[in-house]
Amino acid sequence: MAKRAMMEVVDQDPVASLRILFGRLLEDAEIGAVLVAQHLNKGGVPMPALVTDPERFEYADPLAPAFPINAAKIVSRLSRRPAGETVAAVLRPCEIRAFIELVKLKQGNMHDVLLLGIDCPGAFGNTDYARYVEGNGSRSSVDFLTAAIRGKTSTEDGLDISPACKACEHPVPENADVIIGMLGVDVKSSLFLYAGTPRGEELLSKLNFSEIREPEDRRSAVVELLERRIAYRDRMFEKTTEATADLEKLTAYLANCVNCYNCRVACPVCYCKECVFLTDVFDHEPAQYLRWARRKGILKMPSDTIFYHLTRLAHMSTACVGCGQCSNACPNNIPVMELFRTIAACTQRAFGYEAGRSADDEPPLSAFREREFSEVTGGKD
Amino acid sequence: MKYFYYSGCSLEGTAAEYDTSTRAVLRELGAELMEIEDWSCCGASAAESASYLLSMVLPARNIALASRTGIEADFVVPCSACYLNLRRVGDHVHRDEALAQRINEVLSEEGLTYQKGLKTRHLLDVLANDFSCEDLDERSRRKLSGFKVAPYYGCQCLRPYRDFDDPQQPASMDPLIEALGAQVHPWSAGARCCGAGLMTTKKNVALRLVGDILSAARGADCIVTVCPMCQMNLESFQSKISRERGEKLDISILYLPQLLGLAFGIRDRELNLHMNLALTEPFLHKLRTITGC
Amino acid sequence: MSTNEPNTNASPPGTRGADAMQTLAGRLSACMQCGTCTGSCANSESMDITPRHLWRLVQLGLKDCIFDSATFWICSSCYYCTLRCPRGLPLTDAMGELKRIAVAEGLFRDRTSPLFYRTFLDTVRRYGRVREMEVMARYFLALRSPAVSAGFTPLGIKLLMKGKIKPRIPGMSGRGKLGPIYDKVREMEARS
Amino acid sequence: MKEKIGSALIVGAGISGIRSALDLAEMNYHVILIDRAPHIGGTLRQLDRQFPDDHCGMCKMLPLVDRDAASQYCLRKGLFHENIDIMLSTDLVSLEGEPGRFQATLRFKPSLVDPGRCMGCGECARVCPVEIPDEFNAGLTLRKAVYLPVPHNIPNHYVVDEAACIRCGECQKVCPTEAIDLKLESRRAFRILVVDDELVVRDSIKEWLEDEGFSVDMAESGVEAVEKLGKREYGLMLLDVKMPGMDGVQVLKAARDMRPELPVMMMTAYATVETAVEAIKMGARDYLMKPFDIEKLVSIVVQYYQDTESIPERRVDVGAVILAAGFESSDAGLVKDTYGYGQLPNVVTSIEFERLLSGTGPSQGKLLRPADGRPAEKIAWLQCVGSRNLHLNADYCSSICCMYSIKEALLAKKHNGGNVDASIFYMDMRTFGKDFQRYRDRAQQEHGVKFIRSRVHSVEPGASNGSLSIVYSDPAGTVCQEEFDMVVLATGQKAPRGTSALAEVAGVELNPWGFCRVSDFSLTRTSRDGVFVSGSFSGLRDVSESLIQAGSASLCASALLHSKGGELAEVAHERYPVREVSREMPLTALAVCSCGEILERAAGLSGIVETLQKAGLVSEVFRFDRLCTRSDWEDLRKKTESTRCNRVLIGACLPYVYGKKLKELSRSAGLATSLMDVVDIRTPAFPGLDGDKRSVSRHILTAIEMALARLRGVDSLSPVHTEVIRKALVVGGGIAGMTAALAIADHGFHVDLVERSPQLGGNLRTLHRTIEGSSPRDLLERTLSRIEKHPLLTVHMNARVVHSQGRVGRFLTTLEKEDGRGEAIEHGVCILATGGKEAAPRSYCYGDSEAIVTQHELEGMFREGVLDPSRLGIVAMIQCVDSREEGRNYCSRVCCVSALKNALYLKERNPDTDVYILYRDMMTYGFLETYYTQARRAGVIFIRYDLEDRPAVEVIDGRLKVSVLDTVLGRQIILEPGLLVLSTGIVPAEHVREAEVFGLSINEDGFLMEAESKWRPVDFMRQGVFLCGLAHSPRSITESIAMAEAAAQRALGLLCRRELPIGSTVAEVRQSLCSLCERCIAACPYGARWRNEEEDRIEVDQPACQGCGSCAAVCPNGASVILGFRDQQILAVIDAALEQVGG
Repeated sequence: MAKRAMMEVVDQDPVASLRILFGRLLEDAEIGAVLVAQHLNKGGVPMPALVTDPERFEYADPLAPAFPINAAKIVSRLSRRPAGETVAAVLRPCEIRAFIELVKLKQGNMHDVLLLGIDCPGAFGNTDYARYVEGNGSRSSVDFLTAAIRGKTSTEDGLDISPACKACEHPVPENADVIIGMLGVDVKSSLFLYAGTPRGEELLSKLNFSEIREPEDRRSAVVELLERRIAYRDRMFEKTTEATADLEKLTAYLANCVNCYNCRVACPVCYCKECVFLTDVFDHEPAQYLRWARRKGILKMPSDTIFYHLTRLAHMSTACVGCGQCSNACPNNIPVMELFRTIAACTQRAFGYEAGRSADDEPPLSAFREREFSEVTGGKD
Repeated sequence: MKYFYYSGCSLEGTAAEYDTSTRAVLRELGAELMEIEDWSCCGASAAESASYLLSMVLPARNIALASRTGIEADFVVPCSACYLNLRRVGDHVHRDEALAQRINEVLSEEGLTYQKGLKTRHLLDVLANDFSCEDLDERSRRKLSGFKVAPYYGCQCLRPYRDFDDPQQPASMDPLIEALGAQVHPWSAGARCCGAGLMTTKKNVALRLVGDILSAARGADCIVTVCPMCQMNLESFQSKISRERGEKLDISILYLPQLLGLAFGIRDRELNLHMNLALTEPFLHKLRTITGC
Repeated sequence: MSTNEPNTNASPPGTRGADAMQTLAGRLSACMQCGTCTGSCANSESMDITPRHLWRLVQLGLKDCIFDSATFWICSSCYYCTLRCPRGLPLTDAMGELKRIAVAEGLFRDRTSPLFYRTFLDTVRRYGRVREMEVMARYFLALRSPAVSAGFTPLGIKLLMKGKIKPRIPGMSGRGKLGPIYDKVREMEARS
Repeated sequence: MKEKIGSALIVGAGISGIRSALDLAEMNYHVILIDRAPHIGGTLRQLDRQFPDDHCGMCKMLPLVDRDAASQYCLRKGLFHENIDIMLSTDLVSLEGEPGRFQATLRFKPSLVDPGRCMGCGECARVCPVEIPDEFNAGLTLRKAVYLPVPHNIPNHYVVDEAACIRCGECQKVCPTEAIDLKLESRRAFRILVVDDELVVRDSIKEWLEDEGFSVDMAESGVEAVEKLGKREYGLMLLDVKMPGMDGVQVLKAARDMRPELPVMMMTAYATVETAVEAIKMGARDYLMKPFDIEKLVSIVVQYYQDTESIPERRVDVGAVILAAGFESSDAGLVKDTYGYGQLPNVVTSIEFERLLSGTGPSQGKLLRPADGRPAEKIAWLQCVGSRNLHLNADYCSSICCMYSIKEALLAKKHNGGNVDASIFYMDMRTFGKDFQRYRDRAQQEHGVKFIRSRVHSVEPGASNGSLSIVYSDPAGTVCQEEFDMVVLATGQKAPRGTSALAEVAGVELNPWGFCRVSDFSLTRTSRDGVFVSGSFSGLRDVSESLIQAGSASLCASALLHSKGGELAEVAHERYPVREVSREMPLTALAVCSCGEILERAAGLSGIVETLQKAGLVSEVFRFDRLCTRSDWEDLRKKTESTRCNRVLIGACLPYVYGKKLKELSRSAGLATSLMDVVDIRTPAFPGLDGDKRSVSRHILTAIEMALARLRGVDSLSPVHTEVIRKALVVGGGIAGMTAALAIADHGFHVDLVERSPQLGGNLRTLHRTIEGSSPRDLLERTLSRIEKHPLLTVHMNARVVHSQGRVGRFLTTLEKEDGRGEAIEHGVCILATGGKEAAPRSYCYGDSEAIVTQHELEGMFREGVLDPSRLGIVAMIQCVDSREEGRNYCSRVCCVSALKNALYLKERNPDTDVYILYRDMMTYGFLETYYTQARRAGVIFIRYDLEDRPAVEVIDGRLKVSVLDTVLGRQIILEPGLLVLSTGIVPAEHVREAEVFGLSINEDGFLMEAESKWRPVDFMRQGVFLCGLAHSPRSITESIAMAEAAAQRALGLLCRRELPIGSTVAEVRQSLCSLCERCIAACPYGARWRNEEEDRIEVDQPACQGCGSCAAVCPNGASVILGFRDQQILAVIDAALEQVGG
């Protein structure tokens, strides 16, 4: 049994090497299908695709600095009920963490999914990725990767990974079954694979990898990256807190919102079948709008914007994994991710909870504790 | 009011001033005291260690002597130890019928018969309950205003029999002291033990107890007592204790009737204050300003 | 029952005949060793074993240990323990009982107290009343300990000067009048 | 109104009384609940937190079925139930008649404040010049002479403390509703004769009493007194015992002849107390000790005055009576001399300490020393104050003090930055209840509470200012001195004042300690048929034990009512026709009460009403001057009968008062109660709130608008009812199971009783006799013969439950019989009485010698007569074998008593047998303490051992040697007993299977876990399933029986209904929104939700749902909805609160 393994990289191309690995999963490891990002039109954004034919990994590119969708929702759809076969899903850490949240909400199941997590150096926003690829067709995923794992994510033409990635303190998918490690590794010669669970261990054995020790530089590379990201994150928290300090500021912060609800659609953990904001609850009487308007003399339309965001914060901030898809999806560039992460940091701390950490943690509010929030109750429980 | 008066041995000897002052004060209050012909020692604490029966017979003999007179009156006993011994006979006989027979078998040697019925009372009980504060007030020729008096009860007039006062927080002396115009020293040592007979047999033990009491009395002008044993223990070793403790603990110790007598204006021939072993100069000075001599 | 010191002559209550110790144990059997007596006792610091310990020994019938101790001699009969015992046990009387047993059976190490009591009672027998001077003199004589009597000398002098000690014989008519009573008591106690 | 079949009287409205009342009310009996105090709640009104969770939770007692019949708010604040009439300040003065047909006379002590008029505005208290210590805060704070007895009550009326009142009349002047009448004339008419030979005494008493408004005559001698008695009528005579000439006793004799009804109060000095006591036997009412405490004297005189006033009496017919008169804390003053209570302000009683910790207490929950307000950082608890004390006729244990002291110590530790040092001085730590031992261990090991085994004899002032010094002797005999900031006296129980009078009235016997005596094998049957006892009136007990006993009492009462009434009161749930309005536009009728002129003046009420009408928010308006009067109410009733509106909102004062009235209105108007509401418009206009007319008016307008918004959005659909299968299943055929089965069957319902073994009886078969001397065998035979004969009982022997489905009211359970055959049983409720048994010893050489036996085995030997007690020599018993230490860390509660019982039996048979009991803490709680005393007196020798030095047992050549360290002597004691008896305790039966079948939890010791240890001791979280007996925790036969009765009572509360009504506030699932995340299932504290796998949806068990709203809070999808609290409705209410029409 192997817990840690080194995979040789062929032709100095880790992407190509991974494609071979995915093929072997289907052939040698009793995996029914592999879910992995693929370029469907050449040069376009890679999208998750479910592959069952070992020959069809030719455009698979899980290392591309693109993140058009958080695939947690897709994995949940694949695992809500038993499918009869195991699916291996190649995911970024934030996707895995979001999936774990969904599992807790009974929206998915870990049994029939094998999670392959990749070390994540970050990704561009949708528009930036398009510019990155278009600007210079020769730029490959491998070029970005080799620079990024050395700490350089920005390009000479001023592109950089998204703020969500810059503030992400989970670049390593510790809770995957198998982790594909690149930090602290020379990715042009080898990739470091290690098992996070007994199932992962089993898989590595099936693939006949042999046990090695952890690459020497890995730990320090991770620590260094984390330091940078946490510093960025804390600056972001500070800035956002200031920018949303009162209701007036918050209103200004969200002023550009058009109630398109894209952020909610893009959010991997927003799992309601039907959003309450689409129901009759917000179907107000015309006279009601006028009464509201009269109270302050002015009423933003469409109304209920702040209420919408606050409701989402109330419902989902404890499950927020900070993937940044909300900001990615916003047509008006509202820093939604910054707001969510800032609030989520508070709410998750309040419950001693970390979204996506483990499927065994009980989500806040579902466990009734008699003593909590003594700072709110004034110590009287 | 008539009482059988049982003075006990101490009042014939070392506590003569207690005897004379008691007689004088009760006379002033209009009480008549009847002597018990041929009375004998109550046995003190010694009889108990020799023989239970003897410890019952000795006090019972005195009660038998009194009941022989056919007069019905209460016993008044100034000495707490005597009081307890006499009081106990009635209690034990009450609980054990056979005991009365055994006692009488012994007493028949002298032709005496012990009978239940006569009530044994401590002098303090009589002073506090048979006379009203108005009586005391009326008889007081001068007020002892300005005097702070620490009432010391000791043990055996309070315990184990709760005849007239609370056994741990006694207060029966308070109205008497106040009726004389004096002030009660607030302390909690009034019912503590002075060491009693241990002063003879285990002196160091007793000295510690006395020291604590004297120390608690600081701020008072005098301590009043209602028992010769307490009086002796409190007054006799003040300088020794002061030396050992390194603090000045001398204080005047008076018998309660002596204090009453001072207010009543009873002459010193009967109060015999000169017999007290502990009378401090400041106390005497204060006394002179009141009596005017 | 035995202790790990095999020399004890104690036997468990209930197996012996009418014995004073056993009667006493019976009177104290309701004791639950709460320790109120010890806490209340003005003299417990001067005792070699505490009252609570003493009553436990009585319950268990460990007579040797009891009379090895001077605890009951140090009792000054203030009756606090009796008053406060939550079980209402006659503890002060029990101290007296122990003194009595000690005297009767000669079970004492320190003879000062028994001697004093004996001297006292002799005086009573002789005169009917107590002559303090004589009690003291005879007591110190019997004690043969000049150190102790010296401790009392200043007091004696003080008392003399105050006229409190008189050579007068106490006023009972007829010397030794209580003799028959003493004898009768002794006779009756020997009988039972 | 429904017809009430059968009615019960409950005396005492503490928690036991409330529990019994609710039990009977839930079965639809009519209940009259009286209390002599002006409030309900008894002692618990002062206690914020209970062990073991250090919380309150009293509301968990509120009905779970037919919730709408009762109030739904904090039970410490008040209680309302449509079947309960609560009468406060009321005494039972006579009880005549037969069981099932009693005539009770109740006397109501009128207050000078008319509760019908008082709205609790507090103006009177504001002007009252008197300040005296407040009983609610145990005297630690001050209150006025006109005051609220419990500050947090709902509704809350002021009362006048007549003893403290100086009759200045200020309150009467300012009362806006003219609710106060001080009745000064009637006081003046009360004439008192004071007889004393001492002028000073006469004069001062006269002065004090005249100050109180009474008329006083004086007599200086007995002769003069008699003369005066002949001439004039007196209300009271105060009489000195000792007077020259004709003394007090002689005067009393004369007075008894002349005026037998005249109350006489003796006055005495300490010395003549005996005479005074004699005088009481001759007819004097009481005596007062000189020197007088003025306050006490006055309050007693006022008491007499109130008694003789013309007091309204009411005669009621009741079928059964439950006495729940509670207890009284032992008077700490009795021990003031040693513990300094009353003199040293930092010495407090446990109740005072509870108040100190309370947020509504004197320091708002900060732990400060009463003397100087400095933080109390070092606190000592002294146990057994007033208990286990023969001097106070208290040869009993008060049962709860050990636990509450630990609780208080733990609570204290949370204060003052966690810097509190807590020491508990005790003799035996009596942790005999379920999980108590662990609670103690946690306190000691995790929280550092110090436990010192020593009884402290006195508390004295310490060296520094305000500190207290304690001298105690430690177990080793060393006398220690320690200083504390505060000392808490764990005061025990005492029979409440007036107990003997109540017992006389009710015709019940008292036990030697003045508590109610109960019959053999019952905690609740008194010496008078039809009169039952509940709660601490028969001895102090903690909350859960009180509730169990209360359940047992109500079961007994209900059995009696049932047997007399022929049929169990049946809830024909009110099904009066109501209008179907769900398709109508919401139209609201508003009824406003202007409280005379006040609201018009203070807020311009008509303006408010106009505004609302203009805005179209109300369709019809009814105005009233005083809606609290019967005539105005009738008027409203008539108006609502003919209104076209489909909502009614009442604007008035005291909305809580309207619960019952709204039902009445609902019936006559044909509108569902949920379509009606009451809003408080009176409070904003209370004097002293300093609002100007504009702001008062705005307050009222907002309040009405919010209520209107809520009413508009109300769901008018009536919920579905579930039909009940009116049969019970009882699992376990021991005494608990048999008792429960019989209790239910006696009420006319069929019961299936399932027993695993081939015979009924359980542990009863192995017991010889109880410590009280009764025979378990007789009990068994009696019970078996009743079971055999009962037509409604089916017994399934050699059977086990293997499967169960369904929910409250409708279960289908499968039994597996001996031969493997299955049988399905339908039932509406289930009681688990799966029992327990004596644990098999694992230590002390058990099995190595025939002379080592367990207590049970010893009893067996007695029963078989195979043991000759005359030849035993020495018998040793070891307590706590394998228990009260990890592995089995609980007290089995019965072993100490068994040991005492067997030891006493041995001593009785042969006094020469030496019996040694080796123990850790003697758990002789309650009146069992007296057997401990008896055993000590009988010469049983008790040797305490510590876990670190446990006894050693050896078997050498067949002979036993037991060595143990005597902790007092500090030396080893060696015994060579002929018989060694091990007290091994009780272990639960193997009931994992049963727990699984019914979806129940098991605690770490294997006992079944109740819904809530304190407030729902016989319920499970799973509704409709109950537990009793050893399956819950170790207990005695009698306690098991009581618990079985309590469980049967809970089950009958369901069975007595044909269908289960559902509360108007209940959860629903909007399936179209539900994402099936199941967070609501985890969040539901009542287990009322489950996932229907077949239809893939979340279901709500509506009869079990309590409408708490946890599911709605946790559901992010908005799919969980609480009826009456829909999103839209709440948003509309919020809007109404924030904006105003025209504002």
